[in-house]
Amino acid sequence: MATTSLPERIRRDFPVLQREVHGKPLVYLDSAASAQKPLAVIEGQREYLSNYHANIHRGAHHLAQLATEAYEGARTNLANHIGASGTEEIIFTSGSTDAINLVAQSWGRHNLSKGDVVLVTQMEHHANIVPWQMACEAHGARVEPVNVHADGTLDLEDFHACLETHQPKLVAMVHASNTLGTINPISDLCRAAADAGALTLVDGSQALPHMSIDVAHLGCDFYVATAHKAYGPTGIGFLWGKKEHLEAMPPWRGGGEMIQRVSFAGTTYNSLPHKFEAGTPHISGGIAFGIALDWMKGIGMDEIAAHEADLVAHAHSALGTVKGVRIIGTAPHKVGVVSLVAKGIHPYDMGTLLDGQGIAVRTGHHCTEPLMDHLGLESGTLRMSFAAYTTTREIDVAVAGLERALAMLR
Amino acid sequence: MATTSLPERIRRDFPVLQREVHGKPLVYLDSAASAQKPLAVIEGQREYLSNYHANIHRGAHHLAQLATEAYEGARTNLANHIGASGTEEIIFTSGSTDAINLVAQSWGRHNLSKGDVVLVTQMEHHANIVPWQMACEAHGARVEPVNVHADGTLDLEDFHACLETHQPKLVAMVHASNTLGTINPISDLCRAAADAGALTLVDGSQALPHMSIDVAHLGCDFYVATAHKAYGPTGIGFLWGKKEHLEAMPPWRGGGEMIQRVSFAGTTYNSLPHKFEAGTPHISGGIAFGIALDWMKGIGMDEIAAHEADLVAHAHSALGTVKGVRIIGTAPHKVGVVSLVAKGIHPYDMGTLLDGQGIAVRTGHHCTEPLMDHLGLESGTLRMSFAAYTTTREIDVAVAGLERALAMLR
Amino acid sequence: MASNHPLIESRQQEVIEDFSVFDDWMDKYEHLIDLGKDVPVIDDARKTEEHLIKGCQSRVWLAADVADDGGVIFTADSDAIITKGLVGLMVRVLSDAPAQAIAEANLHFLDAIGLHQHLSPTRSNGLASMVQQMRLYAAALAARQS
Amino acid sequence: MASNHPLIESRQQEVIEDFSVFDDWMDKYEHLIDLGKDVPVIDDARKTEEHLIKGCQSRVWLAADVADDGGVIFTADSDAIITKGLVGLMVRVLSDAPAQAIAEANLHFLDAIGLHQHLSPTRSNGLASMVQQMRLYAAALAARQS
Ligand SMILES: Cc1ncc(COP(=O)(O)O)c(C=O)c1O
Ligand SMILES: Cc1ncc(COP(=O)(O)O)c(C=O)c1O
Repeated sequence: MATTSLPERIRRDFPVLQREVHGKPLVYLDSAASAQKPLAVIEGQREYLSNYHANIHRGAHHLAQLATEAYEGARTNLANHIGASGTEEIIFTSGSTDAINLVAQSWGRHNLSKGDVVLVTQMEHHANIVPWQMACEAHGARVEPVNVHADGTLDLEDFHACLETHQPKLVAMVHASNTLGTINPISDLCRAAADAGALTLVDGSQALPHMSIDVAHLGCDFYVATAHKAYGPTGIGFLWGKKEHLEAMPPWRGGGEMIQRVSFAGTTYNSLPHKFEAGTPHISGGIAFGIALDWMKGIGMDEIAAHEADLVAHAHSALGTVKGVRIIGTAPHKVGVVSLVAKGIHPYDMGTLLDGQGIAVRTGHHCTEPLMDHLGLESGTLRMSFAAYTTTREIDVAVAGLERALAMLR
Repeated sequence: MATTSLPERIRRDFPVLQREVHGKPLVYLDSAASAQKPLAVIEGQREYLSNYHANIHRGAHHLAQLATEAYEGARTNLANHIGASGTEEIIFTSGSTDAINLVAQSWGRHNLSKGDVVLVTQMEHHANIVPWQMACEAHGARVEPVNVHADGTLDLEDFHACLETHQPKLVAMVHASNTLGTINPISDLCRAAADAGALTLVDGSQALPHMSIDVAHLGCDFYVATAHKAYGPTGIGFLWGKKEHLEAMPPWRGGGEMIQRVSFAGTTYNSLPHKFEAGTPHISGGIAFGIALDWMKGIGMDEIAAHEADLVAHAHSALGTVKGVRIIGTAPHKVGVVSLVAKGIHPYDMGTLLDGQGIAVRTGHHCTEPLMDHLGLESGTLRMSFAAYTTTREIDVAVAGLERALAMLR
Repeated sequence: MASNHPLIESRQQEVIEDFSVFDDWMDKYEHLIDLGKDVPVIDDARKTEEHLIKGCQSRVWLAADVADDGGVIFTADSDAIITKGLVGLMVRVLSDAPAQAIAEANLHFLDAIGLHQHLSPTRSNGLASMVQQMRLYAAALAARQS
Repeated sequence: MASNHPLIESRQQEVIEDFSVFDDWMDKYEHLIDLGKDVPVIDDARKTEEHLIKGCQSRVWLAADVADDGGVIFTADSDAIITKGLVGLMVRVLSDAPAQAIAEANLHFLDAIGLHQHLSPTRSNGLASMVQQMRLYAAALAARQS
């Protein structure tokens, strides 16, 4: 353990954290919506655009070689980071949403038919519900949700019952909930799903920034995440899939790069991962994503996870002293997410009054409306979310700010 | 007319143009594959990531407001740039390829059925062929190509004959060919297509960087382009569509942002443009795309077009003196693209030997294999492509380099 | 949008003056909260889907009626206090003015008091939607009157 | 990959020495073009799909046979001269070595002569594919021998 705290060591890497909002120092507690970017990522992207930008893969010239090496290097980096068996299992997408849609539409086409079930949980993000609803509607299948307990943990009994009752073709579930913070016991769930003959897709959007990930150990069939929540750029994410599944799936988007040969008589498709990567990719995004992974690795995922666990504990206890406030989501294992409501007060009002004090939080349903409905929170919650750069002092400032807000609103 | 040439005025805006490759000053003649980025774009993206990055639309806090304003400001900018009737007609996508797939899959679902025809031209990029092949295959429809003359112009007689014979549901055609440079007479073609009852989709990937575009004047139903060829970042592009069509089309990707209300009982979708924009968008890309449009506007599209016409004329005449070289694509109206072949010499060899001299060109089929087949150019061409920053001197250097390469290869 | 109706213009000047004493956002919000308390509240019976404004994170109901003197009377409510304050602010500026004047009003005061950022096309707060809805109501009433 | 078979190692040293005199890419390419002229050419009859290497912008055909002494004999051709030079370079280094040694060869010379960038996973040139195909042929031949 270093003697200086993690945020002390890294905060200067984040230019935005030096700024003020409404005349107050910015307190950024909205990292689950999108994390801020370290200089290495910002400068890496700039360096690319300033020095070796070119379209990749088919170019024979030097810049195209450099750009291709950097982009494909990021793929290798990512494959190693999540324990993929090879780079052909990594499909770059424009984010988690795009990745889930890819599976829902491509895998769904040959694997979902009338009466089939896709099992999800009640704590899924819309990105892991709506694509399945759309795919199921197209094929006469249906989506069924697994119950979530009032404390924000998954109802394991119901999970097993649902596997039994519905015999789902696929189980789509979140690794860590963006609203509750809950970390689900993914390897157990995947084992049970596999035993019941179902494939599994894990939405790792909130896990990638917070913990080390090993898809082999998790035992899932598909894993998706998005770079912008993990200190990387916007517009890029990935789908990891077991090679056998990806091989069997038809392409989803057509165009350049994903073909082997095009003619009006018939077109043949490229091998993995290119089959699923039509068109010019987000080259600078891929390269900067790789840099973000290096940045996280430089700190160590375990240290990040430990730091965030401390922050969550600190927030839980500080908020415990605020009258009328109730924390939503108190699972024993959480990522750096703390949702709360205050009796009789609209979360939007609290969020606005925190913003007036320079404190950025998110309010509303956090793209988890079914969860909010299930928990009876029709106005949603106020969510504070943390990252490696978040300090306990910031949480204290936010809690004090919240008390001031509540005083004004009561 | 300014007394200094356009490139003299702007080249210092492009950091990469100051670099060397293999010890020679870089001569970048691959702008049709991807244009280099001016400082304004690079710095604008950096400024965003350093100072006001946040996830957009649903955030109530200050950074989210700033980011939303900037991103939506880019949409307004783009709507104005291409003469859209409103911002709801602008759908941000990850590029042209993504945009064409959106139309092929979403519009195709309700509008293509057994026996229907989608008409394309023989000069289309794979991005404007393969998505239609895939959609047609799914619905029992078929893709038919319009003939292209040996000089690289579209066979207008065949175009009209095809409208008559095939009664296509939609005509998908390139505004300017990335391989031949040919600028198609889009407004005439759209009028004829409309008279024949067909919708039109125009692939403006190579037009956006080179000329002013007015979708109302063109008279098309859909228009797509990609930012990275127009001095903008990678990972972003757009679909413009007439509101009535976009309204009628079902969503394609499901997830956050594109919904109005999600529940397991049923989900309703958001209004335009959000209905088609699921998930966190490429925020920094959108903002930087807007800056790229401003940068082009600052120069003036007419000045860029005039400069490139000069470059093409210069290249045609300089190459005319090189023994054994044949220019592929000699349409009277061209964007800054010059393809060539040399008798008995593989384009890849020429490209490699140009690269050895620091000259970046592209060789191969340029994602237009059907065109290459049609023209009997099985090894493709060597393509030099120009942008606002390209100088006639660079073309001279490339032509001299080509002569040296040919001497070594013969 | 040419010059404003005198009533709307003078109300805007009043609001600008009121807000000019605040140099802190928290004070502005405090003032908005107070404004919310004075909103003429919409009848509970009218809190229906029809009167709900789309595009707000909180729920806002708004109705418009014509008084005997031809001025428009807005009534409103919201389940969020600051949103109610925002709607209260708009009601304060626009109520009682003739429909046509409301439809065409140049609401420069939002800029002056620093609330223009709340007009950005974000979907989190409903100020832009409120303003649009008030104009739509007014335009509809104006059309009916002419 | 431990130490190389002596034949492969000495050939690599030769190539490194040859290339060490060139400080310009154009000279390297000139040399590659010459190397292409010495490639033992594959029989026209074997220029089939089966012997075509995937992933090259130009077409490359490659075949591997075993000589009486057990060494592997590669024959090749390409419709592009520089690609033929690249394949010629590989043939020069690997031909005549035992199959197992080829399959396991550590081709450090590519780095030393600056061609490692041609090994990047781009699909424009086929060096990476050639190397892979030569290893696969060798591995298959080795398996057949044992
Ligand atoms: C004419 C044309 N259409 C479509 C595309 C595809 O654009 P993107 O790869 O950015 O999706 C390109 C560029 O490669 C092009 O030149
Ligand atoms: C759990 C979860 N899944 C999916 C997503 C969607 O990610 P993106 O919007 O980057 O596609 C998010 C973030 O919004 C998330 O938190």
